Amino acid sequence: MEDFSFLNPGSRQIDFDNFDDRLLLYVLEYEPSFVTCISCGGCTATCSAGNLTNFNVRKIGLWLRRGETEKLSQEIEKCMFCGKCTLVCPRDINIRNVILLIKKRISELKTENQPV
Amino acid sequence: MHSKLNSLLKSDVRLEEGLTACMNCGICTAICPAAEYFEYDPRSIAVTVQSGNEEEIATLLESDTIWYCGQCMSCKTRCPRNNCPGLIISVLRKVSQETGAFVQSRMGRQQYLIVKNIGMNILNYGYCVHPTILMPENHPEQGPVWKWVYENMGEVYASVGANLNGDGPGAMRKISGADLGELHRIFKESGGLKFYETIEHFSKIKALELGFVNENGEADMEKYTQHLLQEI
Amino acid sequence: MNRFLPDVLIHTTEMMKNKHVAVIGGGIAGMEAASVLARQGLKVTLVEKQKATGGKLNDWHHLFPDFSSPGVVVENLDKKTVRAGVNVVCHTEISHIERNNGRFELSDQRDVKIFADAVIVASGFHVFDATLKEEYGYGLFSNVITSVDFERRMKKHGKLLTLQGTEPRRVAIIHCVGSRDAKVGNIYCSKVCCITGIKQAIEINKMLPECEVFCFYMDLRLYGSKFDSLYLEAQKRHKIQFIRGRLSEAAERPDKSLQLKAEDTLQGRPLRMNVDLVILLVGMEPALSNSSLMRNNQMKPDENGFFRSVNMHEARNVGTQEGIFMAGTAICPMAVNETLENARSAALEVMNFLRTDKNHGGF
Amino acid sequence: MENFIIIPFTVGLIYLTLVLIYRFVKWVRGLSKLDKLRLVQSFKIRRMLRSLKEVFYEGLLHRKIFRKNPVLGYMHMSLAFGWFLLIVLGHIEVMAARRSLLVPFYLPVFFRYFETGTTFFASGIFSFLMDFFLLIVLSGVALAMLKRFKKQLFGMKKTTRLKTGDRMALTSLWLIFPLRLLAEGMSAELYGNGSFLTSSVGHIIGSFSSESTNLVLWTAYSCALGFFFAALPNSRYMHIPTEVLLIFVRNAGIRLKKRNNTYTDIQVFSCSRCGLCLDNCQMAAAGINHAQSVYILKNIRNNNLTDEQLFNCLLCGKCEVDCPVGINTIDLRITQRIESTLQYNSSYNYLEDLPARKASTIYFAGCMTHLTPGIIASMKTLFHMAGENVWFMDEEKAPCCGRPLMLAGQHDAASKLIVNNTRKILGSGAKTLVVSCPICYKVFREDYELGNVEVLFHAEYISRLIREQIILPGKTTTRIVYHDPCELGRGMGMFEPPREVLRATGKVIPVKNEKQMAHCCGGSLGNLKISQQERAVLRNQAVKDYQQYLPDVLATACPLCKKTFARHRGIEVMDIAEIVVSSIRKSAEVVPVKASVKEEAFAEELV
Repeated sequence: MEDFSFLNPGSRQIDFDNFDDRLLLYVLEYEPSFVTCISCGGCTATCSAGNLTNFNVRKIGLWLRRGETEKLSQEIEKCMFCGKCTLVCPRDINIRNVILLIKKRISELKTENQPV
Repeated sequence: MHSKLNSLLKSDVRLEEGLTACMNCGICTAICPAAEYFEYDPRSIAVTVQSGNEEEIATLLESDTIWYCGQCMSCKTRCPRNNCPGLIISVLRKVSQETGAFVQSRMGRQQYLIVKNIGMNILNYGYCVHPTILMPENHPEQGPVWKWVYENMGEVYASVGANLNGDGPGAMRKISGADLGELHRIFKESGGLKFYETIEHFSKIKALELGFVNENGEADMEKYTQHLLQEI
Repeated sequence: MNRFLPDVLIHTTEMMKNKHVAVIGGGIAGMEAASVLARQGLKVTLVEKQKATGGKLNDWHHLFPDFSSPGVVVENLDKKTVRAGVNVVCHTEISHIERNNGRFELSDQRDVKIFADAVIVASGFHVFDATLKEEYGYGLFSNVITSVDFERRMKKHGKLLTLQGTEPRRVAIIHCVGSRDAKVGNIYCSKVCCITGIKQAIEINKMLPECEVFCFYMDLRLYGSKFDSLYLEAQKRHKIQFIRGRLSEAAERPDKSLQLKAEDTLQGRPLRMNVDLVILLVGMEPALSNSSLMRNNQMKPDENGFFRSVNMHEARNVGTQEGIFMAGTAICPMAVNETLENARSAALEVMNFLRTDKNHGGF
Repeated sequence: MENFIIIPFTVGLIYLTLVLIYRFVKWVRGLSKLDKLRLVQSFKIRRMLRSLKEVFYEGLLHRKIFRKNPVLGYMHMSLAFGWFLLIVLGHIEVMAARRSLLVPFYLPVFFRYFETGTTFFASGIFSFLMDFFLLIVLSGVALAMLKRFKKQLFGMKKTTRLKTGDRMALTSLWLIFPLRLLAEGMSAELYGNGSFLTSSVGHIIGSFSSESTNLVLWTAYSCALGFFFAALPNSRYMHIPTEVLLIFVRNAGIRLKKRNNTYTDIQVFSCSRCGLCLDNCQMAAAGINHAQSVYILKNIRNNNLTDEQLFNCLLCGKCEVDCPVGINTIDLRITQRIESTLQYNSSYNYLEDLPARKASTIYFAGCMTHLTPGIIASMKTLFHMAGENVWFMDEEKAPCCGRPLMLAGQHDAASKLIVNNTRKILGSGAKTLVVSCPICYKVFREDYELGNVEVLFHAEYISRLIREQIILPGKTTTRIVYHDPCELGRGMGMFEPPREVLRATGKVIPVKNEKQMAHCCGGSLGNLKISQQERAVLRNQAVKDYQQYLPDVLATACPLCKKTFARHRGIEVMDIAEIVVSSIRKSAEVVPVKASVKEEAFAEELV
């Protein structure tokens, strides 16, 4: 098709067919309990960091599952690791370990000079 | 909860039509063409209006978000609860215009441009959009081809059988003075002109606020318009 | 004849008329099963630990989804049991079932003995103890109550007030308390809480039109007929607000109102709200007496602690011990109408069993 | 003379000496300047004597192991102390025989081979003693062999798995003394220089006696020794020399740092892999058998530690209690976690806006306590009764204390929180900081620099209130079992104040597993890998143990322990603060002593 240079902001749809699942697969391998999340938001509501800033644990999990790694790698720095999320999770997900694994993998990807 | 903005919204019959009971299924966002490209989510707009949270509604009225809707009404066809976010947005827009909240957002301020262009086109030419006023430099979204169309307007329209600016019948024909006068009276009676005035009124206040003042101490709407064009 | 009584299409033989069935639990499941069996000519003893039959329904104010009176249901069932000639024994809690030569011997702490050819366990359920969710403050904060407390208060006083005696202006109803929560060990859904919450929300709105009511849910599980239309009505007519997000904790403020923290998961933002009253929709747990009933025989619990059926599709009422059947919420959480249906099907299973039981000369 | 038999022994010994010198010098040089200074300053007679005493008690007699299990203690003692005495006495014997203080280094080892039947002063007594100590060492060897196959006899449920290097060293070690016995027996038969043991053995094997057999046996003995010395640096027996160094270095006041240094190496090499830590570790009950301290130490040494192991530990500290070498397993593991998570980013700019408020006392509930509002309510009641002007620092906006980050190794991140909280605390002008969570307590005490602010655990605070009769709890007959939280008990050594408080309210039942040996509830924040199901196993085990004592209530002083035990449902769990408050309510007279004046002000403050 001829390029008419129309303004196109680009689709913001979640593209399920092409998403970056490197982090997700890594987390699932070492913390399989993550698979049972039902996005109830209990973690976010109780979160000490979320109480102080717009940090959202549930969204961290959601972004992980959708491969939105870039957003995630910045947001996750706000976590204070207090463990309340793990204590309220109705699905017994080891959320602290999920966070630790994400941090670990991100730092590994960074040192391997791979885009995060 | 029952306060000003809520009652303003509720006084519009379209809200009753557009919002029965939303259960957050998200099908409206899924079908919405605008949601694919913009930070725009008809579901969350419907939820905000349903919650009746005055503060959040006020934020909504002052935001860009309500101006992304293309009023295609696809949402109406899909909603399992017979809601129509498109109509909710119409009401929000109207309240935003009436209360002057629209000048607080970039997209909202463009209402002034629309009144000045499309609005006045109707009264002056009898057409919403008339090819002669769509200057290529103002409409980059039309692509480079538009410049060529604009410059060869006579030939292009003649070749498709239109009667551009001509007397007698045919598409794009010149509308007679009597018809325009009638259109003007309709606008006056129906409140359309008043509506234009309201938008102009709040836009002038905003122009003053932004420091666009002419030598008489009045709002310099020329500069404001230039500002709006740059904002796009 | 009561027009609600179903006709069970089983031919009752003279032989069967000598059979004796014991039904443990005088709640609605037990009453219904007992009356159906007795009406077919069997000898039936219904054993209830409380002073009267009716079970938990005696405490309920209104039933969902039609706001009908549980009292009427209990009254009708009482009439049916009396008319059918069921032998009702109250103040007796069976703690022991033993099987000897194909017959059952039921006994309680005081050595009351009942002999039976078949047993129906209709021991019902146990209401989740909300103090186990300490972060919700039940038992700690005066204006945190459970859905059961709500029913009792409404039945007793007909109105809903805070502990300070004022009308609440804002009420939060919390779904899934003690259900779908691995932290209290209950991973199953109690099934009736969602609709109970909606029913109670509507009742509050009817009573106190100015009061805002918020339901905090994870999923809305409105499986029953007319349940979803009640949900629609709650939104449309009663302006009940539904917030998708699980309550994480409640804190009591000096004025005894409560500050709630949840995430509005649809907006993706933390949400903080002050309410005057919190209602916890407590789930159903296996009855406490289950374990003692299971101890002396082959009855086994399922993965949630309720009585295990030999087949959850085709023989839901049939227990793992031959001759012992279950009815109602002893099997799993269920609503009133389901419980009654389930009780009737239990009665049918018992009659089938007694008819074909070779040990007893059945055919 | 066939002098060549000393060659394997000599070569092994020289190699070992060189390796030891190299390593010791490297380790000492690797210490920080300050630590080196500490070491130099520790060269004082009294300190040296103290260290030598410790070497004697722990390195030779193995006193700690004795206390744990006498048979195991005897095994270690007979090997170490017996061998030590053989060496010392051997030297004296040779000195007596040669009438000289200077004797060739190899001679005491091969004395019976070279000294064929000469008599000297007290030679009979010497040979008797040498035989006696050889017998003791041999009994130790026999027990060690038995332990490999029947560990239960030694009170051990588990024993460590061996690596090739260890296996070689172990085999040669086991061979040394039986070979010595045979060689000395043969020499005794040939030259008559033995005593009761060697002579008897000589008689038994007398039919094979010949000069050449003798030579072969002594060569084999020398080889076993040489082989053992050569294998030692790369086996767990490196712990023998390293432990001596560790004792001196530790007594010089040198401690583990947040980052790896050579003191870490000294600790790692001091581990004898005796496996005592395995028995104390509760995680085996949950089927976690790869992450115990002994394996961590081994893997640090072999440079193959995985995060899966490193983070699968409750950090409860029970392994540290019984470590015969006194290795700081917990600090060591945290150091490794710090090393492992160095690259992780954190950013807490959002904390800076939090306000501080003027108050004389601060209450910091901590994140976990927000999920146990019963504790908060009780603390508020107590503050109210004490009439304190309290700032509830984390009531609305709750920054974390930083300890959970530290437990996860993210030390830099934790420091950011600490800096921020410190500013708020000092900004309030408070004199006292009260905490009700042991996790917070530990970090406030150990890692914050709060100047004159006194950090009190709520147990201390409450017991002070009771002593000053500001609150008057009513004593009941309630049977209370107190569960020591790990971070408070083993972590901070606080065992008495909570018990003191509880004694004022009811009957505290002593239990077998308490104080240093208290269970972990299983809920620890130290472990990032353990699943909830595995945690439940640990919790149930602890509750089952406590239930034997038929308590009316299980008391604890940690919100996390409370939350964890409450999930069990089979036992009533209360925090000490709740118990005290409920006992006051039960007792007839409720006397809010100083409260009346400040009551309203306080109520406002808590808003």
